[in-house]
Amino acid sequence: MPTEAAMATPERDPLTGQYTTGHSWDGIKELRTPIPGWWLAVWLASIAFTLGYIVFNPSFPALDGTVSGDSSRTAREELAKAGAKSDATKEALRAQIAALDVDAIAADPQLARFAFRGGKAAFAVHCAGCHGSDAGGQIGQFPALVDDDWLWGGTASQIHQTIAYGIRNEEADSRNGQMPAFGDILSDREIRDVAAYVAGLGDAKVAADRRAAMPGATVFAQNCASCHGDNGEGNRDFGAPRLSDSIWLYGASQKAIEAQIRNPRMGMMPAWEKRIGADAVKMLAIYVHGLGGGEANPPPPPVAEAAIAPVVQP
Amino acid sequence: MPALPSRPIRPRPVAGRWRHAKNVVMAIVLVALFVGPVLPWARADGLPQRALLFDFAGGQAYLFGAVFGPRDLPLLLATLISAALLLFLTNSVVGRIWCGFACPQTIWTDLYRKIETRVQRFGGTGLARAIWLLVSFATAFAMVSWFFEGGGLLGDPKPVATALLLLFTGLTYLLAAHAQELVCTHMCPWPRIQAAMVDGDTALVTYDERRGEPRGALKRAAAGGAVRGACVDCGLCVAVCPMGIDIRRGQQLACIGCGLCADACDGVMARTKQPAGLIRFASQRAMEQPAKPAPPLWRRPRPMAYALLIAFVAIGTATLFQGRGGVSMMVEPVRSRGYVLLSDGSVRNDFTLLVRDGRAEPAALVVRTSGLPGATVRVGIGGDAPAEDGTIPVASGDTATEARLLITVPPGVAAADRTVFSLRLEPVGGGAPVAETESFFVAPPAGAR
Amino acid sequence: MGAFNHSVIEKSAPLFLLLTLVTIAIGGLVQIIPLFKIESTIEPVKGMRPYSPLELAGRNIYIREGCYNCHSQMIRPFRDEVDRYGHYSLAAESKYDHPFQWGSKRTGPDLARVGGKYSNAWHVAHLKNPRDVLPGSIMPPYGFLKDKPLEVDTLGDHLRTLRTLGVPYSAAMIEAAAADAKLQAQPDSGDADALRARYPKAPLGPFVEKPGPVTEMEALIAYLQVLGTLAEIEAARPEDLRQTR
Amino acid sequence: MAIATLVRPGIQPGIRYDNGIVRMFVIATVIWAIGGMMAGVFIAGQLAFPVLNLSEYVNFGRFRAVHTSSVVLGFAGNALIGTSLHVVQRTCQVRLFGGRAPALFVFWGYQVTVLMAIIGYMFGISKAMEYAEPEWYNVLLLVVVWVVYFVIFTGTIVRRTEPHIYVANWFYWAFIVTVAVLVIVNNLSLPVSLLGTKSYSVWSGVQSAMIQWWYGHNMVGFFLTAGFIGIMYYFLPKQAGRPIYSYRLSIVHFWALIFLYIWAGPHHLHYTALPDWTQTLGMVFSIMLWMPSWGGMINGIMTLSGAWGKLRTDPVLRFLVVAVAFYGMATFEGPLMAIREVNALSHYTDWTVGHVHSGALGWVAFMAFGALYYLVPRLWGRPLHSKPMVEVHFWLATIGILFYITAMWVAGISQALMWRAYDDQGFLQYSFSDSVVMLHPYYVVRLVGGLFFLSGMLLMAFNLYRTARAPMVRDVDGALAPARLGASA
Repeated sequence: MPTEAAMATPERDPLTGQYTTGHSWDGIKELRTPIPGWWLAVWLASIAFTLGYIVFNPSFPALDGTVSGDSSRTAREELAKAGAKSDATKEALRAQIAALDVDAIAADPQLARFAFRGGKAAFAVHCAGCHGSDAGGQIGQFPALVDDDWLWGGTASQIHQTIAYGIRNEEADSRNGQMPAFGDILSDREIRDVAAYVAGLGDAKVAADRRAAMPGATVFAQNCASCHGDNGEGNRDFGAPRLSDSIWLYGASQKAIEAQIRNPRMGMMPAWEKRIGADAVKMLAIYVHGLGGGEANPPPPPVAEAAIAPVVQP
Repeated sequence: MPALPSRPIRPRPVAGRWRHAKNVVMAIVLVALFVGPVLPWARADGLPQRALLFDFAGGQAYLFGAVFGPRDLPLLLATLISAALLLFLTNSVVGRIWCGFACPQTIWTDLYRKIETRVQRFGGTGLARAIWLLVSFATAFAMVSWFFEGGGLLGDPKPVATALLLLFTGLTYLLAAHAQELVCTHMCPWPRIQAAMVDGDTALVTYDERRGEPRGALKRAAAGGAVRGACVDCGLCVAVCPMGIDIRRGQQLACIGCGLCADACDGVMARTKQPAGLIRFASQRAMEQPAKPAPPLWRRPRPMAYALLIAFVAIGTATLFQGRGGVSMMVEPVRSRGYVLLSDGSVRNDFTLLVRDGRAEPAALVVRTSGLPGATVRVGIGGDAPAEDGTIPVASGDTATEARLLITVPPGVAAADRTVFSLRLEPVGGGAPVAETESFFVAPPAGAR
Repeated sequence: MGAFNHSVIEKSAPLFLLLTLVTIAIGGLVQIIPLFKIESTIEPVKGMRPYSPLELAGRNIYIREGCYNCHSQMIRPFRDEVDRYGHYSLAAESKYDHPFQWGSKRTGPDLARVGGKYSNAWHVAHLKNPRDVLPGSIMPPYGFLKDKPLEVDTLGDHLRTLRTLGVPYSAAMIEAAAADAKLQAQPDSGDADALRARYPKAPLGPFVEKPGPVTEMEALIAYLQVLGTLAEIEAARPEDLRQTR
Repeated sequence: MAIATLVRPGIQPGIRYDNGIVRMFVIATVIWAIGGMMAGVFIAGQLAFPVLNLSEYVNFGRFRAVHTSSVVLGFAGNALIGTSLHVVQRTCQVRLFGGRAPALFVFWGYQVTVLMAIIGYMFGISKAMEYAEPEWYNVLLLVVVWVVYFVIFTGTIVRRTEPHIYVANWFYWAFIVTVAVLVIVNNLSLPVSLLGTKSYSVWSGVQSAMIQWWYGHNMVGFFLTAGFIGIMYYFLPKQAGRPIYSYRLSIVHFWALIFLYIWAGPHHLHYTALPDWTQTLGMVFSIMLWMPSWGGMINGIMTLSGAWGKLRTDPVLRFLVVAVAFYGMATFEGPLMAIREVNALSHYTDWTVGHVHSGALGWVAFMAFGALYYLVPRLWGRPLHSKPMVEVHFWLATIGILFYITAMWVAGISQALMWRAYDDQGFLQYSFSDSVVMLHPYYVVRLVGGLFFLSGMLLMAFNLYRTARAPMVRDVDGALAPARLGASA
């Protein structure tokens, strides 16, 4: 057997002046060039950086769950700190919202814009569960808030009132209004008749005189008109829906209307002000009002700020 | 003799046309670096009053009269691709002149060596180091100033900017005062790619071996009467080389193609009354076939292909950004809401409207539709209820005005499930539309209530 | 120096192999094993439960279609992500995910808390043709899921497999798996309260307009609608959300 | 044994290397490259033009894994196995251990594994773990194949006649061993039934994430890096005709690389629900990995330093040197992106995609192309059909990479800026779909880049095909190439 020394015959590379290791693999040789100093220096620097970094940041774990480094320097802790900081910048606008009432907020474009965005965020958290994240409601369950049909009033302050104190709950300021179950009061036939009459109320194809001649007309005048109005225009004081429009929360079919007359379903809403605070409710009111169906506020808004005139197409 | 030079390399100063060219480029780069951040430009209140600012944190770039935002980054893409192709192009024609003349690493190393040479007679290395550090700091300050107002020190310094200032100071010092040519030989990947992009037709700094060899001192040759090449073996080409190589050994990894050895050699040739150009930019083909006149360097398929690609990218970008000067709009249906049934039976669709006004003087606009008879259009800005009087005030630059667009059609008009319609933006006072787009209107299925 | 010593290693194949194995083993062992041992790795948050059979089936469709290629399920603790997607994701929320679906690329938005964000009808329309709902979307259409009946009979086996791996499914859950899947899609067809008792907060159907035999589309929507809705993060104490002590 | 053969270039007289199996892997490499890159161009097209999602079987969601598996396992894997079997024979001066049968098993077993996997994806059979999508039965087959491969390689090394193991083999060996460990641990799963395809991973949640990225990152680290460094350490000095620059650097950077790489996985999980201590380790080890990675680049580049003039005329060397340059760039960008603050910006965006492709196209593919251009003329014993065609391939490929990487980089920055942009009132400025719409031009440019790269690669395939079909001369070892494979290739 040849010895190691015999096999390793270092040669000198004429180009670099370095010696080879003396081995050759399929003709490939290796030089004994020293490791570049800068390479080693940068590598050691990166190791030094590491040692410094892991002292200040959570790194190696012990089995009891503690880690070396400062565990408050975690992403979650940083977010909590940053969150507090960014809130401070919004404080001024928030203070104004706290100080003003809804109509005043709506009249100030900058404030209204801020409230709208804030209300949108609050809506996603507190309201979307029932009214849907798009405020589109759910047929047969919860009213849509994007349309122009308002059971309790559609101005910003009316909406604010509804959100703040809720509907049919124990609060003193709650919106209230009850419809009797007419299944105990009217006969089946009367219910059928009045339902047919109600279904025709919003139908433009049914002429007024023909409607007046319907058998349900009398039943309606005697039992329903006191709350829903002579022509079914509704009454927002009691949350009595308008029956002459196209929007039917609990269904527009004869069957659905009969069911509603016989044993009415009536929505409930919690009072939100004490749950989420007055500011959030104001912002929610601005948001809901701005969704597209909101009705004009009592004081006419200042002219020439944002928004646009209705442009009717030819 | 080992090929690797001993460090640090202290190249001897040299005069000549390539040296002159290097000085000019250095001056341009330095002036651009330091003057760029202080060029004033009048802008609206609250905006930087500077001609050039790349506000990375704010996501905006200010270039004289123009403001660019994230949506304009295709411009950056086109710039990057064109720059790289231009580099490819110059590379295929004359080799690594980027490395030799324009690369900041070369320029700053050159500058630091100039400083070292100049101050040697005053205080030696100590003084040189102090000045280097000062220059490093100034360089870093200027660099940071391109991205942050105040360069990380002045005004309202951000911690990031200050950290970058320190980092760049240190890096500049390390790279230009210490690492110097090692960056090019060991660290930078770009020279490999550049080196791989040359071919037999590329004009590189080359020693004319046929003419130069056998080299030897003038005197000895004259005495001996032997056949002698043009090279007098004075070693000046090696002494002036910033990379410490001997160009007479042929193509080498370290050569950055700066031409200083050609300058040195031309000087010697002039003194020895021989024709210049023993070391010169020349292609392999020209060296091997000196008799045959070489065609112009660029008249080859590859440079032409690169030029063509650059033109293609430029035209493509111009087309893409043709509308940038005008108004652009984007309309998106509000996500989870198909349609809204209103109490009178009419149907409303809600959209998000984004308007960007790139005109010099943005003016209020009105939204109009066609394809939806009787449609009513309402626009709400931000949180305002979309029912008030006014127009769409459009912000300039990249800031898009986001509006809520509510379109209502009377009962029975939009019978189909989907109606395609077009939207136009027109000046409030009337006039030709400035932007147009299409969307679709969703209505309840026929008969549904 | 080192070079000399190294010749010992490079001349011995077994030694070289052994040293290589040891060298590559250290990092993984130090990083992986403590994750199983340290309790604070997974926050003690209430509300997490195994997926209902229908949700699990939907998750398997999510996996099959490669949704992870474009959608993450991991909200990072940044202001913008929390504003856009909701509370940052917790380790606890994926503890029953075999395997995790955190993703690595957002060609589409994060889905960690997409549950309840859109209506079922929106999901149907969006899956059928994303560009009907979002004109700029580049998502592929998944209308074919609507025509594919869901394989419900084997769901019990799936639950049993997961129970072997430590997911707390009870024998009753495994027994009722197929029935539960149908029930969740059509809650009117049986005792939905019992389903909700087994799987609290399970999103109930109908997920499509006219439910018939359960389809893959319905399963996928059930899965999407439950994503991120289970953990009661608001109720958690701040110290519970800390992973490091 | 003759001392002379060990110090003299060339091989021991009388050794007949098993070239047939290498030839088969070379052919497979080219075929998988075609398939995999076509798939890549196709899915790039889908992202630019969603109408290309033609049916459920080729939807982006399913087809993306077809692309990644066929380029990583198919193209790169075959290149690795093929070159390793070529290199280990020559640097150990022995024939392959075990003879022809096990090698053939590895070849066909491997092709079937990968093919079965990608067909499975199209039918929805996937574990949905990135780069580990194949289901349990597929993994079982892969593991068996891999063990046989390991035995062949190890056996060959054990039987070597050169006392020292060559540095290329260190890297190949570490690649084979580590990939086996990674694949087995990450793919542990329980099938629902032995007759069905579906299985559930043993790991769940945060542990599943950690193990997956420990696997995923080290598939990059050992499959696409260590293995390809092995390729570099043989083909680069062979083609340049120069000795390796520094034996000492080889030692240090080898051990540092394989030790440090393993730790870097958690940098794929920055700011996730993975505990912060793990993320910290992932970040700092990535930074410490920078120099060991560059050790390979320096050794490669400086090895070429004496052969620089050849770059003008040798297109094969060009591929090798640019590969090393891209390796340097990618391994600088990698540690940079592993820094948490940078990662906050880059993660989830196309920047990552660009980074991966600067490694995959620039380093892996270029290195493989260089090796193929080196191998085919020698294995088939015929001169390369056309050098100008190699030139054109090189130019097409570089332009392709340029378009691809710049587009993805700018796209990634744009996404990150738009996602985190707030308006003056502190609300998010852009919706997510804004950021999707914005991507379109970048995706088109990326598609163009991909087409450039693919067309260059097709040119290579044609060139190699014509080479193999040309009249026969002698192969590199002086032996006549077998006519059968040569003719059928």
